[in-house]
Amino acid sequence: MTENRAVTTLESDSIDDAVAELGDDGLSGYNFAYLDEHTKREVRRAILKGIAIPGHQVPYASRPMPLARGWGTGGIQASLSLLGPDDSFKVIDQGADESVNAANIRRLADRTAGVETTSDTTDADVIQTRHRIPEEVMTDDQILVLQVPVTDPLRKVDGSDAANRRRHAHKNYGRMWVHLYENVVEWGEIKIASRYPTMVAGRYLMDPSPIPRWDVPKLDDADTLFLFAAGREARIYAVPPHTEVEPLAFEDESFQVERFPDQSCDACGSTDTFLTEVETDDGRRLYSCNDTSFCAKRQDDPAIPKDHHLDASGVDWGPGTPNEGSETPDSEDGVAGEPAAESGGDER
Amino acid sequence: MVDPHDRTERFELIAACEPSALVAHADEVVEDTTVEVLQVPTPQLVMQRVVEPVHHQPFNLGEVVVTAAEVALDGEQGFAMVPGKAEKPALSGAVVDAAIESGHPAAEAMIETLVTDATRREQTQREQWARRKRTAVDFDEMEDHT
Amino acid sequence: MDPVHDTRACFRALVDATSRPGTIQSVAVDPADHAVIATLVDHEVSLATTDDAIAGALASEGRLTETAPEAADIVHATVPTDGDVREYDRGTLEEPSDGATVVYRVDSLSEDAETAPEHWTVLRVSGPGVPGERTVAIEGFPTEEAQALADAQSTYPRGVDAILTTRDRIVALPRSVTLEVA
Amino acid sequence: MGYVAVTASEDVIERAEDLFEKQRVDGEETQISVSQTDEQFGRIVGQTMSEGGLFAPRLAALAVKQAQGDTAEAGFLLRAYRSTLERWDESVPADPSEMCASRRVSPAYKDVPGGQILGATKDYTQRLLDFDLLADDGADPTESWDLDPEDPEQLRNVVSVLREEGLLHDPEDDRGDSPEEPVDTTREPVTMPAERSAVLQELARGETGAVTALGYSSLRGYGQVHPTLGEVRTGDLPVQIEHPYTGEAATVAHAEVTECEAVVPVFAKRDDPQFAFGYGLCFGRNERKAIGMSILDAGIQLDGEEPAESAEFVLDVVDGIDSFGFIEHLKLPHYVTFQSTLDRIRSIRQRKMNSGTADAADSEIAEASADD
Repeated sequence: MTENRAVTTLESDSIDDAVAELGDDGLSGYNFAYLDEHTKREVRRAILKGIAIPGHQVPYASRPMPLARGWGTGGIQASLSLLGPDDSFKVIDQGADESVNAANIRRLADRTAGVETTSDTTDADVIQTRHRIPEEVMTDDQILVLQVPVTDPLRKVDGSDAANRRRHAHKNYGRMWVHLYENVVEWGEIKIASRYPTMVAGRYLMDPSPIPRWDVPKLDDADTLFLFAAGREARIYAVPPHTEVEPLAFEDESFQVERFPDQSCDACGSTDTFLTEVETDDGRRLYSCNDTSFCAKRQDDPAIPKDHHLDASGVDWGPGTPNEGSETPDSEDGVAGEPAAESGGDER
Repeated sequence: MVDPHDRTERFELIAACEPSALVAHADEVVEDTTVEVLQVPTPQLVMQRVVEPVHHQPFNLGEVVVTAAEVALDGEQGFAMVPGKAEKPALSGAVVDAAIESGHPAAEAMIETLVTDATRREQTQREQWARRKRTAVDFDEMEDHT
Repeated sequence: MDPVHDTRACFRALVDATSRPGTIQSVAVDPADHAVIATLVDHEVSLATTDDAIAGALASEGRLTETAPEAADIVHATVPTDGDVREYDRGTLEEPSDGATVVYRVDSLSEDAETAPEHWTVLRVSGPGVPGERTVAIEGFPTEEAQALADAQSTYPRGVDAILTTRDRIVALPRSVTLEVA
Repeated sequence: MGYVAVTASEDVIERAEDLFEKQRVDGEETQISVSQTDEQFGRIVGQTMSEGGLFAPRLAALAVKQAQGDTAEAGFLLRAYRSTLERWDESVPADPSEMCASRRVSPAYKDVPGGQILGATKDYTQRLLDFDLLADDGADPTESWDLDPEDPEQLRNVVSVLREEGLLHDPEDDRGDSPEEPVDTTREPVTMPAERSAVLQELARGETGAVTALGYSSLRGYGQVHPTLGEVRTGDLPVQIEHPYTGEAATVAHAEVTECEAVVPVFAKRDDPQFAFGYGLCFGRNERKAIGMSILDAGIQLDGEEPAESAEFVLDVVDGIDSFGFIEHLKLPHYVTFQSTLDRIRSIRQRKMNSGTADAADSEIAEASADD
């Protein structure tokens, strides 16, 4: 298939010069945003079908990338098919912009698409993330791309994708319910930590990727579009805005988020953000905000709410956001169909 | 015997020819003749398809890197494709293909090179095969030794 | 149409439209149906169209695989399908994403149903991507066609996804939504 | 337990990359050249090409040099490079028996037409370290052979012999002339049940160790396939395209490949026991991979219970780039998910404490954390 007939008459009088004259060879001749247009079409078609069938895992021909499989190749293919020259791109891993792999992904996007990068959630058009949803509320002109290691929630109960595809086809999720029930019988509560199975738009059971349970309520009835992209397992799926996303739970054993009783961020004092434990050199264990960019804002202004950038008031993003000043986070809202039970596990 | 005037055979001779010989000939042509480049030499992929002998099932074995180029010389088109990432040999091959097709003054020397190159390769192949035949074995003979 | 940047911009409009069914998004190219088809189609998917211009453009780049509408991945409906949309490929229960995308060319689109002229079709849209309900008024999209489309989307997750286009504007009606002819 | 967020901006990871490069250039010896790698490490270059799914000897040699000999990394470099190239077209479908054979042995037929040609092999030697190589580079031991050069013969494939004897069920629709379009797993997602063309392509680009181990598992007792090999062959397969001007098939290159057929007795049909066949073909000189492929192809066709006979299990684990990438991704920070797991374990432990069975808590904790 010879390309379109752009004819150039050779100026140089030797083959060496001619090849140089005809344009650089090798790496410097990158396509815009690295992917050739054919691959972008493949990813884009899958994204659109994913949005049209919320929660359904759409297969696509995932392209090998200069990034190892399992390190965000799905996410980067989705981001690079979205990003335009005037978009601003934020990349976080474990909630941190400065994390190694986030730096590597930003470098690839910058080198091949010349995209402006930012660490401010409220300033980004596209955010690629691994294992976290930002603390600040995302709006309807932003897109969150989540990296996905395991695409199917049923993988916990059956290794075979072929069998699981049939279960999804017929909305047959009995095995997952049995698994959760056995959890409760054996441990007294559901022991799933991250990748908590959620029902999307009442039809498809979905794996929200290894985000903590803390972030799962943010998916429900949000303003923003969530795209889940798996490179190695070659699937793309989506949660459109204003779509019901309900974590599986029983009436009496409601969905519990992580709790950090009597703890607050050592740096900014937050008690309403996801914290991780940090051990100092002198052996003290303390907690700090995981979303580093928001923590930086809280260090400047401890009272800044998560919806500071919106004109709407009242936060409906994520669990346990106290009204100003109150100490213990109140019960989690945003969990569809569940009476706001007293936040469990506090009797610790 | 090889026939460099047959377009397909010439393509095969150019594809297998010693790259430096191609570049040398093409340098001569580019010096004194206007050459239009229709397809810039770029590395591309050929997906090797194989029909396996058991069930005659075709399958895709894997891709082979080649470099293709196309030029025009006084209105006569030339096309070449060579193995690997080899922009200079590909462009040179296209020039040689067009030069021979259009009867460029340097065509005779080019044909000479293609023929001698082919003969050399054939000789190497025949020696290679003879060496391999020296390792043909009749298993009974093997059993006597062990 | 710039093959890289205009295509990308059109794709972003399709993402916004499909994420927020019933809203009108603009694309940088007129006619929008050509922009949408050029964004989505290559030799990996089959296209059914009677529009020689777009077919010729795609063929020249080796990106055209033409089939009949019933079997096509993407159907270009330059005129209403008189109910044929019910026969288009809806994908399978195991792979509903194989369902067709129908790109309609209509005369006008408006988000303001109240002031729409009498002969326009008004649709009420609800479901994923729609907080509460949205209404969209369409000229050149008879109520019978709207009903046929609703039928073609009634076997969720199997179904077709529709993109309505006019001049440089598009509206998406993915299979996930509920359509009601007002 | 300290889980400090690894903060590193671009320059830290660039310095780490430089350190990796320093490892390669350290040492007194002169740099090994790409040509030397290509000529003297043909097996590792061949393996890299077959696992990368890309035949480009010089580029594979460059990848091996850059990756300091790590074939998984080198294969990955080739695949990433491939992503930047457009495809010219599919080749003219090749018949593997057209390859110019450099070696062909048939365990099934002693007097196979064309003979048993050992070619260049160390199969029948004692594996003793050659200490001479410590000092000098060795010379061509075949220099003194007196040869009478002759035209290379095309060797008939043993399968055609078996077919003549009616021992190979003739494929009803002889797909030789109108092959339906094979799947291309580099361009279409693989969904189960996978077509055989997808299985063959994925095995051909599979990781050598994985294909060998899985094939061996069938021999070792975890499967019903213990084949006799029809033949094992290495050689140069002509790569042909359709010439854009003449439309005729024209050879642009030769790809070194290794081929193998496995013959498996099948007594399924009581009255007419026949043979089932597995096939293996891959780039480069890699006999254990080709043999492993043929065992897996046969096993998958027989669709038995063992892992090596399940297309889904095999295709899920055999790709080296997937397995190396995901197993090493565990090095990436996981402190958010781990925090979430701590939360669960503490909550369960607390619940057990409250219900007075504290000691049982410890054993259960091990089991609980196994889930994630």
